[in-house]
Amino acid sequence: MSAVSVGPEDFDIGAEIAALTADDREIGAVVSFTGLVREMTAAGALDEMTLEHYPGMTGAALEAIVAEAQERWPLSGVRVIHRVGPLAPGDRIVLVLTASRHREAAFEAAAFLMDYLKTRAPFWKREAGAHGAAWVDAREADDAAAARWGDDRS
Amino acid sequence: MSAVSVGPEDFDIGAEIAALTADDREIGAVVSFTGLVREMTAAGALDEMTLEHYPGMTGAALEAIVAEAQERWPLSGVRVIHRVGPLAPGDRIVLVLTASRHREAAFEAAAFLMDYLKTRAPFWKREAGAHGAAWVDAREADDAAAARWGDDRS
Amino acid sequence: MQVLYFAWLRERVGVGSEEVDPGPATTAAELIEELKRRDPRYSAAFADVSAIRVAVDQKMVALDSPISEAREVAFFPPVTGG
Amino acid sequence: MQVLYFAWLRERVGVGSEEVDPGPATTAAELIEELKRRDPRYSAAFADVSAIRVAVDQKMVALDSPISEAREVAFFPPVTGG
Repeated sequence: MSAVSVGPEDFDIGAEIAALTADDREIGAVVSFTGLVREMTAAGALDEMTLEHYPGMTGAALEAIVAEAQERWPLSGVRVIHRVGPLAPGDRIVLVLTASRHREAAFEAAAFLMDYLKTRAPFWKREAGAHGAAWVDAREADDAAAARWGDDRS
Repeated sequence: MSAVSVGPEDFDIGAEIAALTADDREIGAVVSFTGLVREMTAAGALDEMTLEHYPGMTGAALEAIVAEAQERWPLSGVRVIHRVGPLAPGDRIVLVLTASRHREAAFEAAAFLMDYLKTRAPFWKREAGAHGAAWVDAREADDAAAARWGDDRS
Repeated sequence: MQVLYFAWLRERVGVGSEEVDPGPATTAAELIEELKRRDPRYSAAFADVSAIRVAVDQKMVALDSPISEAREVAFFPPVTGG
Repeated sequence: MQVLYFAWLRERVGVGSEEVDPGPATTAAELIEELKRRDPRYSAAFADVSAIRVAVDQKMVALDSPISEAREVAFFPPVTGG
């Protein structure tokens, strides 16, 4: 199974963790990150969030981020799932899983994957509610979070 | 439901995450940490790991660690499950869940909970295999990990 | 070359992708200027170039990167996934 | 007072808990010395005091903490859960 999936389908966190850790008795630590659609935005209550992406590039961009995490930390397994299309408040958006012998690598790699995904993977969020619709602005905090890992972009 | 459970029973990560996030539309980030029994130890292959604990103290110690995490980060939910008794390679030992509006708080609080749990909660691991049985030594790396959050022990 | 637009850039340009002759433009930044000369839709879409990111052949690059050999150039706002 | 032992300390002492008269001991460290005087089992169990942690009334404290008011004193090696 590829480490990366992009599509409209929801995912099952428990099943994904089970698949990642099956048959490997040297995994001591598994970290999951799940991103969810929040209902309240700065503009008002959200009815729908739509995730647009760049289909020709998304898979390769996520694979590159995964490869970089695997280079930096001794990981037994990595899984990234990102949904696209229309989502409702409370819906799952993204799942990152990391497995390693010890917890430090699993925690750091999961945080790294999310920081890089937020700043390097071609997804865009559009929020719609009673107040109208708007594209979400990039957060400066996300750039700062990504920068802490050292920038290796050529 | 209490934030803390200690007992011999296994847990279902997906169900625990679902329970923690149900009916809260302001959660944007959920982090889980799962600790698993690794088969290979320094002494040889493991047949069984036994978790001993201090029943009169364990629950309160974990509740205190959870309370400290809630004081330090804006968390929408926290869950800690720790198993005791005999476990086999690949078995789940511990689950830590954190939920928050943004990922930084969820990641940091989960790492903090694990670091403090490893150094402040009264559990002891005993490993048994063909080579014999031995109590696991505390890792200096765990003390160092806990120290990075600042020591507030009086 | 094929030029793609995403998110609000796509909405302002009015199409998601189109075949474009880059003319004299040799970098992504020059292609933006060339498009702005051709039609006011692009002037509106690319009014604030600091808000524009570019990928050449599906790799994110700086705006001054060459496009002479490119088959596909994509323009979009800063990404907001995850 | 009730004195508890865990992990290898329990195995070396031979019991998980026992009622103990602390005698003249007023701190956890003094209680260890008192126990060592009473029986060689304790001398073996508490040979390396740097490897011993203590909880008084179910709170982890330093070895020089007072035990005069304590109902329950627990001795154990550094914890290894998680």
